[in-house]
Amino acid sequence: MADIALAAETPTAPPTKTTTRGGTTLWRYVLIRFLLIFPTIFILVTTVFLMMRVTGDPITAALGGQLTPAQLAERIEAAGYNRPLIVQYAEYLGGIATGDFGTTIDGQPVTEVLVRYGGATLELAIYALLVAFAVGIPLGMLAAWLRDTWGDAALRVFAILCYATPVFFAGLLLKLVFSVWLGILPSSGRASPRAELQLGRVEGATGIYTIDALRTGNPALIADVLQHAILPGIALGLLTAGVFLRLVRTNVIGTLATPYVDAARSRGVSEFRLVRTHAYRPALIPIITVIGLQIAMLLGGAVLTETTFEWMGLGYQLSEFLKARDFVAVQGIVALLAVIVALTNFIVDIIAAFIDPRVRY
Amino acid sequence: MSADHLAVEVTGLDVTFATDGGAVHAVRGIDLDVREREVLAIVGESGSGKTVTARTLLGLLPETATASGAVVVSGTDVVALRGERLRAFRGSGAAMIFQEPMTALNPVFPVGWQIAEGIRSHEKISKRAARRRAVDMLRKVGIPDPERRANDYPHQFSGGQKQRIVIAQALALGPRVLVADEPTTALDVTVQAEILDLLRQVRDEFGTAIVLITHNMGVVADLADRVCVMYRGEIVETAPVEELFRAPQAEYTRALLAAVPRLEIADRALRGGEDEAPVVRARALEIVYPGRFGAAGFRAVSGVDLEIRPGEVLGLVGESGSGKSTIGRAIAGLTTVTGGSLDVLGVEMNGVRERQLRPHRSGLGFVFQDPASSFNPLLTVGACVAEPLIVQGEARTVAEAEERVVDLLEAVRLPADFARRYPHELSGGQRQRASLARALTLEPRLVVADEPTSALDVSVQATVLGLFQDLQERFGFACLFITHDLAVVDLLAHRVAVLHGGRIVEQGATAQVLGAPTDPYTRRLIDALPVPDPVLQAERRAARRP
Amino acid sequence: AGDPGGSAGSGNDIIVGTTDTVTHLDPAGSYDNGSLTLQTQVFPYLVNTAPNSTDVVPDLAETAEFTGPSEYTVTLPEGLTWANGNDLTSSDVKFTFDRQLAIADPNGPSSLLFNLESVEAPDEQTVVFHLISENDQTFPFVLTSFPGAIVDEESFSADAVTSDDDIVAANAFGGPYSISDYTFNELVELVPNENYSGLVAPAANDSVLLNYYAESSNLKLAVEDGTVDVAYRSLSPSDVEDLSGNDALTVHDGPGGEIRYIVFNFDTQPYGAATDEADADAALAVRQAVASLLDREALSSQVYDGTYTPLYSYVPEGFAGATEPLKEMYGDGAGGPSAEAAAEALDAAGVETPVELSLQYSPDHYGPNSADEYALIEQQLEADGLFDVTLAGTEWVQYSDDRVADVYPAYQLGWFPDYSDADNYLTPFFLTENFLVNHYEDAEVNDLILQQASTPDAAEREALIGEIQQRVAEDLSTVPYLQGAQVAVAASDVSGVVLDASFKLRMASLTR
Amino acid sequence: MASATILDRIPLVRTARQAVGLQRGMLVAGLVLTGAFVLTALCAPLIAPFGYAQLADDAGTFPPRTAPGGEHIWGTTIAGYDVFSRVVWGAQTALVVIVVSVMMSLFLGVLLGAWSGYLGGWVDRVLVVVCDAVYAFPSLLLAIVSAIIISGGQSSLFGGIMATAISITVVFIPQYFRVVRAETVRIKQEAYVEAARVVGASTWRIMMRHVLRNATRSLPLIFTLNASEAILTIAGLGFLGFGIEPSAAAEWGYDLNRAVEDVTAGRWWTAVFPGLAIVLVVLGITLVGESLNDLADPRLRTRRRRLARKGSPK
Ligand SMILES: Nc1ncnc2c1ncn2[C@@H]1O[C@H](COP(=O)(O)OP(=O)(O)OP(=O)(O)O)[C@@H](O)[C@H]1O
Ligand SMILES: Nc1ncnc2c1ncn2[C@@H]1O[C@H](COP(=O)(O)OP(=O)(O)OP(=O)(O)O)[C@@H](O)[C@H]1O
Ligand SMILES: [Mg+2]
Ligand SMILES: [Mg+2]
Repeated sequence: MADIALAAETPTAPPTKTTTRGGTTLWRYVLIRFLLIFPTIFILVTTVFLMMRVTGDPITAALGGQLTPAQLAERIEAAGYNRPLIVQYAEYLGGIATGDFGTTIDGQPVTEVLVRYGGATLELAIYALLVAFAVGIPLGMLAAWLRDTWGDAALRVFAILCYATPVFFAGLLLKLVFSVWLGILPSSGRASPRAELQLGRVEGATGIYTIDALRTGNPALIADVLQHAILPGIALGLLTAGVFLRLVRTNVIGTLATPYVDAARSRGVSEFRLVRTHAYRPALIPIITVIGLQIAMLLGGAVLTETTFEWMGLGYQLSEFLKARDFVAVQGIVALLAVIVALTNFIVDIIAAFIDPRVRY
Repeated sequence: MSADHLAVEVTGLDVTFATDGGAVHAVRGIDLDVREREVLAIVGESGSGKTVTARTLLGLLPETATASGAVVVSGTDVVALRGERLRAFRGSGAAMIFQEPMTALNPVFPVGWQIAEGIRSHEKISKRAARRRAVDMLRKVGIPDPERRANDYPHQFSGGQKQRIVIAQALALGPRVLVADEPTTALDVTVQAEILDLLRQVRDEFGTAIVLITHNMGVVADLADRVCVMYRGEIVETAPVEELFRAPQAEYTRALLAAVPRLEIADRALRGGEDEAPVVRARALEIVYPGRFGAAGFRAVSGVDLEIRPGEVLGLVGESGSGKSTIGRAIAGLTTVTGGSLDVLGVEMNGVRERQLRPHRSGLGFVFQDPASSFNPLLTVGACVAEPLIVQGEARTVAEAEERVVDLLEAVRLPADFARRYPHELSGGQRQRASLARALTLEPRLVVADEPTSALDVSVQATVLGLFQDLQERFGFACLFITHDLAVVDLLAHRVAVLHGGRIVEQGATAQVLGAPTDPYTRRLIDALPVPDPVLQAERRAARRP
Repeated sequence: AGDPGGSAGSGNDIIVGTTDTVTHLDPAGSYDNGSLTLQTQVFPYLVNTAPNSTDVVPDLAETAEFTGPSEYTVTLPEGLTWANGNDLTSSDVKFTFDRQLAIADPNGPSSLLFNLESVEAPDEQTVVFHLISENDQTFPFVLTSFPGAIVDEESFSADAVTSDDDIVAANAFGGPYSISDYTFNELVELVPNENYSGLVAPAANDSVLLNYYAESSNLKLAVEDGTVDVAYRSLSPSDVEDLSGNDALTVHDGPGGEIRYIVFNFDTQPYGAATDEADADAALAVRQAVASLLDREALSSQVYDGTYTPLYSYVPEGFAGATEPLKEMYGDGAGGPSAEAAAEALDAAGVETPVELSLQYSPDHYGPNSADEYALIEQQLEADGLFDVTLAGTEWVQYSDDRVADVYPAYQLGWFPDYSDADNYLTPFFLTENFLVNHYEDAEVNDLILQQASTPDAAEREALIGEIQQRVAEDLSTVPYLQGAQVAVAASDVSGVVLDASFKLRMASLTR
Repeated sequence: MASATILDRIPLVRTARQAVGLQRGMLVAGLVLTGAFVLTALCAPLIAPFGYAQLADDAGTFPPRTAPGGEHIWGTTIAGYDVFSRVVWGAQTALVVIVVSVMMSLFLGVLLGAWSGYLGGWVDRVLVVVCDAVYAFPSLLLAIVSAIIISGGQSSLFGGIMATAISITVVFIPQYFRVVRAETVRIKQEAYVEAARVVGASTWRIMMRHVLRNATRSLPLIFTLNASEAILTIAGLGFLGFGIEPSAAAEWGYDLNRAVEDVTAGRWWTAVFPGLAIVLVVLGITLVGESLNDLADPRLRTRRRRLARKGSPK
């Protein structure tokens, strides 16, 4: 992530020669950018596949020592892990292309795991992003505005602290304060047991509790779900908020130093408006790009957050599968993450292209 | 003259910047006034305080600056102005036009919006009305189809158009004073001529007083009514424009005017040597830059025929983007030739491999446009100059090459101890001289010089050009001299080639091409070039007008 | 967290929190406590240990007894039905055991049925178990444990582990409860099964919600703030200690069957049979020295805050026949460590000190305290310069692989009994064919173990068990050192928490 | 003047001299924290009263769970380890992991990046896509997976530390690669590189003399940012139980993991000290890194300074 920050802190180069060449349109760009998703996914999936297999077949990895050699051999045979790696690889790729991510050691299709727990992680990520946006962007603008004053220094240190505090430590402290000492917020889980039971019974449940709770229209249920989301959302959100704060600050300062801001100033545009409009919008472009990369960090952080708060999502499952050495499941989840990361980056680039009239390939 | 006819009145302005390295006294007690409907030009070398003065007029100095004295613009004392009142003054009292139009426009907002924003900061009017005014303004500055184009983003306009938009932005608020800081420096001569016309029109139509900052004496001669010469933060001379050019009083002014290259059209065609094999011969040369992701490539140079004989200086002129640098780089083997033939020092460059080329490199020198960036910041000047020797195996270490390096530095009139300095410890002119020395290290038969003086001040440029001329005569190398300044070509080149849109439109002896151009484009180029003589320039302008 | 939707059971609904996990709801596919806890609530057992006793009494059965040396006959009352309405007859019982043996799932408990030859159902109400060896005193106990859960032959597959979802969908339950809502390892709702009749009184509560936690600290907070009413298995020692000071909560203790011990691989331990300097006496001396150096008190108080107690025998306290031979034989003779005794033993066998010992433990399988436990053991062994220990932790998956492949000379293991009989602490370990695979064999011990298992007379059997413990203590196949306790923490207004040697928490008795 | 120039050419010194006001304050604060960390790590044997796995001294076994004060100034853990000693020793582990991992990734990443960026072509494109893909991937996950594969579940001291270091290396290589490659691509087009090409310098010479040295100028900055990320990654691994065992070395993340139950029981000291250690070290290193970044970027350097540079063209 260090580099993410760097990349985005590189000045938004003032638009230099912008030639619209050979009729390259935005749509062409979208198409090309879309096609680029596939090599990315392909490489990630391949990397993961190879990493998972250098140690041997998944059955031995997970069950070796618990089964007799004969039983092992039988299961390996049945699962086809005794075939040449390249064949398995081809089959694996084929599976992914058709949406089949394999089966876990205890026989669940990975897709089922993904469907079941994906919603929870998505929900957590959204809460975290909300916190990150709500904290990072205004404070970042404030810091840019207060640039080189004590207020700025304090905000910057706050940003670094957000980033420097491991999610699990932050989670621990939050729990200590809000659950143990103040006793006002629940310490773990996505809802209290009874509420969870009710949510599970909602017709056509999405697995995203906030939505399910809203659909029941039961205020107690909604409150319960929201209460449970607060601490995990903050713990994970602050991590990203720190990064956003820094990014917004540097980019707004960067754009504040550009001649067009000076030009606007010379026209009598108010200082507030300079920060709010002239500097912020161009500064947003690198920020949006970084959000794409933040998704990766967010998912990594989700593993820790979900473990700390027992948020039954993909991150939590992933760490369980890793502990159990269930490499097929890991491979599947990771492949899904690869798809998500690649897709988010795609979407983010497209959004950036729409916001920034200059980006054209 | 009564005060209300003065649009700007500056008395005893003094500006100091606080820095760690002590105070920088940028402007030292200057007096200045501009009447309504008057164009006052401020000239002077780089760093003389022109920009600082201009910015003071709008109260745009950074916090670290302390200004004293009185600056009364449109009846308001700007120095004392703060906060909301300063904001209200900016734009309506005085407006500013910046040097680089592309950076003065916010890339992510439509231009119409940007103009309207200024209007709405000053008047309480509806969005729609503001937009209507913006469109009007765009029409006035000559943007075709303004209703539609108001919605376009800055990058969708050409450089000249962008400068027009910037001017429209400034004019939209009806300021009494327009401050223009080098408004045409970034533009081609033909575009520059249009913008100068527009400014003149603005003055006539709106009665605006204009403070024009420039270092181009041609521009001064073209537009200014009065001129103010600055030198090291002080005004050394103020005079009406004809007077200044006719009889400059201050010594500095005289030196400045003397350094300005003029189009005199001297016949300097190279005699003899017709039968010697040319060092460069291009036939139907074509260079295409590859496109991205299978998009069609960009044809920067097409069908160029060109010859440079030994000892000959060929001036290559043309507007920005016409392909001048591309040809120069192709000759040096830095850009791949994609079609036709290009023979350099007996090597066919089309399809050449770097390895084949390397032994012939010693016959070629290259002088880059920006002296600052053409030196590795981590190596001493001596090491840089010695590098060709080491690379070509004529010396093994920098120390071994020292003698030769000192000779070379002397040739370009740099003291020998400069060899131990780092590039950033040299001034721009000195660096360019070192760069010349490096190009000459291996006594090449051919030198490619890509706008070697365009980054320098006129006075520095004059010294470097003089030196270049001397060296060329002394070493007798052939040279491709790339420039956009016709006057510089006139000074140096034996022959001139005019490039337009990647094609050579005219080629021949300097006197012939510049004196009696046959091609309409060449003619336009020469006509658009403002001459540093107000009387002559007024005539040329009159002649140009239909 | 005072929200109407979620806080701990209102009325007579009880929420139980646990850190256990279920592997399979199907008794043929699981052999672990987490699964057993749930199975106990929803499946019927023919016989069971009565609350607060170790005697086996009929549960679902009307009568259950040996009707011959190798014939155990059970009769069922008439008119039993499953929660889904299917009839519960002897053929279900036969089906249950036949399928256990047929499936023999590697993760299942079928190995406990090693002595079962066949099951016969002569009529609807009678079941006859034919045993291989005679007078197997442990067989009734086996019926109370893992493989003893009876399943519905119409809902379960005869030759494969049936999936949890299918079981729940078929409502194939016959215990005190049936499952009305099932989210694997997250949340399970149990509602009383009206068709149940057996040893346990009908459910005293309206429903039980089982909530699974991953971290004991979260479970602890949940029981503390009232999100759950009862926390059962497994709170960390320090959590328990902390909660015991809370007035709103009651800490319930029960006998613990869990033990911790160090296994020596007789082939690869120092001076082991397969080493270059093989020397049986020296090898024994090394084991003796270890036994003498362990400070069990320190381990108990330092690492486990007293929730684990010192163990000086193979059969833990609370089981009929348990003795404490190691207490006098090693250390200072009173349970404390003794460096002199250890040095003496080593010296006598001519062993050079310090002995280099490589000791392995699993950082993840027996709870996070294992790391501390073994750090302390290392320190105890090294304190007097008699040992030079190389300590290494290996994750369980790898560990269970390596341990049986003679990779570790000495290593940590724990044991949780399958049923509450002393035999369960002897047979699996010290028969020539044992699950430790540590190459320990002693023909006499082997015979004694087989003999006690078929001795119907209780006093005689206890004497045999005592003798076996004494013999093994001399050989030191393993060095046991800690015994766990069962702990449940419940809100003070919850009653009916019974923790006994059956190691089953019966949720039906929980009430508020 | 001459000495000032030489001094000015050393990255850290130059920037420290350039900095003013608050920016200097932040840089100095960062340097102090980082320096304290490095010193603690190097002098751990002298500073720590006990060993990281020590459970008893001559006076007997340490009492577990004692509050700060007395013989154990920061208290003891559940297991009876001295918190202060473990935090001090933990600095050593962290430093070793940072140094090993960052060095390895620096070496590989820089070489690959410069090579790929300068030569371009097919290999470059593939490498870029691969690195981008890996880079876009949650780094903690990558580290976990690598840790499992490398350590095979074993936890010896060397194995544990190396596994952690190598897995972090895997994560970082793409970062160095990206930065160095981007710089190389930029520098490749600089006039001074073209100047060298024009005189016929060999590719190798250009790479070594002109490109590499200039391309690595931003590395101190990335180095610091990566170092802080490395700490967070080890801590994350330790927290999830994929890291280093307590008997092998002291590791803050692991200690925090073990402190979870303490926190809920109100024993704050076992969590707060290692947690603060992580936070402070990351804070210190990041402050240094950010200050370097600011100072390297004229737009971010404090205004006063920016003008000062323009202001003395002597
Ligand atoms: N913000 C600033 N802080 C410190 N010194 C400054 C600042 N702005 C300008 N100066 C100094 O003030 C002097 C005048 O600068 P100014 O920009 O007015 O020159 P100029 O005449 O416009 O030159 P040019 O032709 O290169 O634009 C220079 O020495 C410059 O270094
Ligand atoms: N690397 C490149 N890839 C694609 N197009 C290029 C590249 N370099 C230059 N061009 C395009 O080729 C054309 C010719 O460029 P060139 O640099 O030769 O112009 P020039 O005459 O030197 O202009 P200037 O006076 O601005 O230096 C321009 O339109 C430019 O945009
Ligand atoms: Mg200027
Ligand atoms: Mg050019």
